[in-house]
Amino acid sequence: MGEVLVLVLRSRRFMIGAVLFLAVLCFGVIGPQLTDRNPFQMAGGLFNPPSEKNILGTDNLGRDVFTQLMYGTGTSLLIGFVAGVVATGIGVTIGAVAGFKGGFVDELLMGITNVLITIPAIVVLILLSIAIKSRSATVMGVIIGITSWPWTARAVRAQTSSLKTREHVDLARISGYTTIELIVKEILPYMFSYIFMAFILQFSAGITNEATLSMLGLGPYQTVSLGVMLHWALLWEAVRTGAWWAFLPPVLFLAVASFSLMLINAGLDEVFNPRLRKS
Amino acid sequence: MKSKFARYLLQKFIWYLVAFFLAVSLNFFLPRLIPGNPVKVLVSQMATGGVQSDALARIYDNYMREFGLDQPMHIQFLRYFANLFRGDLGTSFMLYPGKVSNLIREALPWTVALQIPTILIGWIIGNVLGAACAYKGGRFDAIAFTSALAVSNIPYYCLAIILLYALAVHNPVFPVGGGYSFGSYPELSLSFLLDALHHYTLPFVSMIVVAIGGQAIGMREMALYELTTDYVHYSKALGLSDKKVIRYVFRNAMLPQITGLAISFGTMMGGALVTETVFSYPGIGSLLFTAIRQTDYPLIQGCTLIITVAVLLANFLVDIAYGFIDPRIRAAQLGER
Amino acid sequence: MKNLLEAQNLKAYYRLVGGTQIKAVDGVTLELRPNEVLGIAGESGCGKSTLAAVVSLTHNPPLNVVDGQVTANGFDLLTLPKEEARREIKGKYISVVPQGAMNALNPTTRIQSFAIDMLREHHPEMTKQEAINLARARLQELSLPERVLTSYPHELSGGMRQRTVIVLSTLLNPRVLIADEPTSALDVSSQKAVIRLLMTLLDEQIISSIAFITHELPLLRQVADRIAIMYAGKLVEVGTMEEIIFQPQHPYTRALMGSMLVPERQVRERRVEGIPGVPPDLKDPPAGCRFHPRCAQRIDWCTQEEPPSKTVGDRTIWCWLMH
Amino acid sequence: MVLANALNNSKKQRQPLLQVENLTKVFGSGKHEVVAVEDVSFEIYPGEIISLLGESGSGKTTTARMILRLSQPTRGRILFNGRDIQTMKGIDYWRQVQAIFQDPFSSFNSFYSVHSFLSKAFRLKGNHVSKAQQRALMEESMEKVGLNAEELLFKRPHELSGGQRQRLMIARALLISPELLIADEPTSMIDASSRVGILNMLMELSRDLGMSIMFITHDIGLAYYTSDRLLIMNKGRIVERGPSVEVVENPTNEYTRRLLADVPTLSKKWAL
Repeated sequence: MGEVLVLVLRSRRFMIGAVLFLAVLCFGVIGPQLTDRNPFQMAGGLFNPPSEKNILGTDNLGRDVFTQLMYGTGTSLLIGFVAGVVATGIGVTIGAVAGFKGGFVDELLMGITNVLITIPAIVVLILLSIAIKSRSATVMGVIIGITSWPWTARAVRAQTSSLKTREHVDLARISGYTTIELIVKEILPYMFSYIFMAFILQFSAGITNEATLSMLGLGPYQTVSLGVMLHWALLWEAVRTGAWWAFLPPVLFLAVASFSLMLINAGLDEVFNPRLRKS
Repeated sequence: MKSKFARYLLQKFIWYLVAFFLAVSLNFFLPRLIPGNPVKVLVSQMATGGVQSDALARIYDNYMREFGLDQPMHIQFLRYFANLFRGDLGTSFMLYPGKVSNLIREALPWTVALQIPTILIGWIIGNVLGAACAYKGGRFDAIAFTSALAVSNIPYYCLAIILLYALAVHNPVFPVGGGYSFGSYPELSLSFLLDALHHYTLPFVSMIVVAIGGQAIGMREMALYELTTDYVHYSKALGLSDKKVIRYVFRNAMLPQITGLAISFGTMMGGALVTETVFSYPGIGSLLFTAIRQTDYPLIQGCTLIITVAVLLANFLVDIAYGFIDPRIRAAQLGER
Repeated sequence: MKNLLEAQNLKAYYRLVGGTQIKAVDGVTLELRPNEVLGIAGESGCGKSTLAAVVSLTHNPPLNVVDGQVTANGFDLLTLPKEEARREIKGKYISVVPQGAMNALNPTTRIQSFAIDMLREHHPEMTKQEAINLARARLQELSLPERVLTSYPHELSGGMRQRTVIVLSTLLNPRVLIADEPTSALDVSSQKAVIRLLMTLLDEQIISSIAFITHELPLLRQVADRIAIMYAGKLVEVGTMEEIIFQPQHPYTRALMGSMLVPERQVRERRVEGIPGVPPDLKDPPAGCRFHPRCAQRIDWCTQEEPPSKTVGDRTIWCWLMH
Repeated sequence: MVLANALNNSKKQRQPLLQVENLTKVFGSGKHEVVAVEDVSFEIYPGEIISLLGESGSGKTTTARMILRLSQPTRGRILFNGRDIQTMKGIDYWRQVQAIFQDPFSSFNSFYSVHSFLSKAFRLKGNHVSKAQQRALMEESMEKVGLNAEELLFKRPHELSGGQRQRLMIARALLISPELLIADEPTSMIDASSRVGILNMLMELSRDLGMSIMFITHDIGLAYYTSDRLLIMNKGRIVERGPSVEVVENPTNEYTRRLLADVPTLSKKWAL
């Protein structure tokens, strides 16, 4: 494990990604604790450009953009995180059970998974969001999570069904291990790196999915997120009126948050799949 | 062999039919989870908009009939299906009594014209770039791969917003939005086409850059894998030139990428819809955006349905193409092995 | 007649991350003579496959040749420019049957399109039809079914795929064929068919000599004219098949022969013994004779200095007991 | 080999340890149906070493997996000491029937040390073995297979050679000391020089502990060297059976004859 850590820390992609992500994380989590401003409070005129009073100006209702950005980043990260946990959790569970059990259980679970893969997730997301009226950030994270697990499930299933033929699994079975023990102790450890990477990807996808939904007007209720900020900017024509401070910061933070997670993932991939590392 | 392939086709067809049925069911049931009577909610909204009360009553009756909310659920569902096959997607709330199918028919060509070329061209360029990364390695790979990672993971609309601001608002090189200039009318004339193309450029560029990045990453990984396979070593050992070997590698790495093409249709959709709204492009995305803002359920459902159908159709076609192209896949799918 | 292929004091090391080296082949001098099957045998990790890779110019980093010479057909192979080696040597003078030839064929093309590519690469003037005709004639000559040409690799059985690879490798009548464990994944009946094919290629003079790398000495008893035994990156004994199989002299060769399990009376009537211990770590091989830690007959010299070679007739031995 | 003869003579009077009756295994269904094992019957007597010999795809591994209860027979039954094994509790059965697998690399979970690999065996003993006793037993069994416990007990699998791993597998079996050991190609991935040592060790264990061993192998040399009796399997059926010497020296079945003719030996050279 130590060697792996050294390799990970040596990866430039991973380190840059980690530093960027930590910066965004601090901004969104610690930032709101340090300010006494409220993201919904009037703090100046409409679409005021950046000034000393409002570092990033104000939005269409005169609210402070910088404060919104801090709160919004926090909310977006929370939604992404919840979505990542939910999607990875469901995906790993379904994939591991299908791959391990095989036979009818496998065919049933994979049938469902494959159908869900072909139906575009955004459609289900839109329909679900419409159906669930008051969506808190956490609920949104869950909604996003339960629509994005199928790819993880499919990959975990493939790996499980190949790992389960390894002889140490048979050996554990004839040592009296139960099915759950076999999956948890003999199979999942081999997928740990993969599962972690899948989580990172789902985390990133969760952030961008939130933004997509929010921009369409299906964002979290009574909270500000990066997507919600962009929705307002879109609705009130911030771009066309040239109020760059109202849309560039959330765009930038959205991009940096998802890109940094991607870098982390690419760095881990180099370490765990050394085939990709060219000698 | 022939009949086996036919069976494969049939199998796939049935498979997609099931997916379609499921999607339609989701489309039907999910909005019905909303507590209360949506028609009542809607009509009360219209009331605050100042519509006459006897007109409201008529509208209310019409919707109750159309939705069949007085009927039991399974009858509603059957009726929904029956209407669907007649091409009747119901009546829009916000543009009453406009038919949803007509609204979609107007918007669809714009979306198709924007998305199909983006996906296909992005796919081709992305694959070439990805293969080049894998083969060349070194500095070229490091730079190209990292850039691809960067662009492919910012959502489409982020780039769209930046481009819109930079090239339409700040430096007005391109129009700020719409599918064509205000005042002109869709027709088959050169001036209109040029005008449409002018409006087309920014949305197209903002999407294709991201599409290229995504495909390049997938292709690079596949090609790197292929480069380490036994047949590459063997071919080289027998003195085949790099040019020939690369052709094998590229071809084989390309095959899984066809699935990548199918995936793009589904995953691109969300981002592409928002891109349309950023540019006020008169496609399905903008229509959906407005529909959601107006809580126009029939229209929302119409949009989500057409998106689903489009994605399923694209996936189906790709699946068939794949079965034709790769003998390994065909063999595996036919259970020959 | 001149030797077809010669390795002189060849050293090939794997360079690992961090700078350590695995001395996989460490000073091997060996020649392949015309019209012979040379068996190269030893246990896993002894360097036999590395040797095969280097002399067939199929080695890739992190494996590097650090010293020595390989000569063939008047060329110094290790200094020959890559492009020239590709045109003049590979597939044409030296050809290979790879280890695990099961996956050696491009899974998505028919066999004939590879045959065409291979032939036209070396004979650009040849038309596709001529190439196919040539390949078909060769299959007939070797009594293999013609349908192979229009098949995809996955449509052939393991044994047939292996024989197909051998036919493709020898389409250009190379003088030297280097076969690295060509039968290790096959059932015994397929193995025999592969051996029969190789012998036919020799009889028909399609190829002149084979270097046959394997860990199975009973198999070399069937096919080899001479056998070279490797241990821990070095040769320990080279001689004719009869000498090595029936009168092995090096303690390692003797122990190895003694541990062979064949279905014959003598195996059941005595207790067969293995060799205690394990082969050395080639990152840091032992001083002196590399076999000394496991050798029952070692003398003081063995632990200190490398044994020089001693040649009597066709047999060469690297062992202090012979001096 | 006196022992083998003695065994053969006394077989008639002794109860078989394991009886396999009309065992059949079918994979898939409909058109994709594959009969991997078809109507296989045989028995193993206490203290006996037999080999189930066949080429890849002959059904030998499937048979072994059914005996180990890693796979359900489609038809037929397996009796252990006269009892249908399906009616026994898994733990009770596996305490008496154990296995050594082919691949010394994939037999080890690379996340756990040698110590935790061996301690798994104690599950089958119930929970009455104290930690200190466990440790002592592990050391003892490692010593028996020629491994240094001091040095190896807390190593990870990737620090061990293939031969060491296979010896550990035997040490594990010793801890359980089953009445029947199924050895599925136990040496096929091990070099010749270590192979014989491991086989000799297994044969000694059988002799000293009265443990029956069934080798599952494609290696006729191995089967001939180790076994009292051979069962030759081809395409899911047992085509020939009998004492090793008889089968190898006077094969009666056409398939066995061809198989023996195709195996390279030292004394005869093939006519090609």
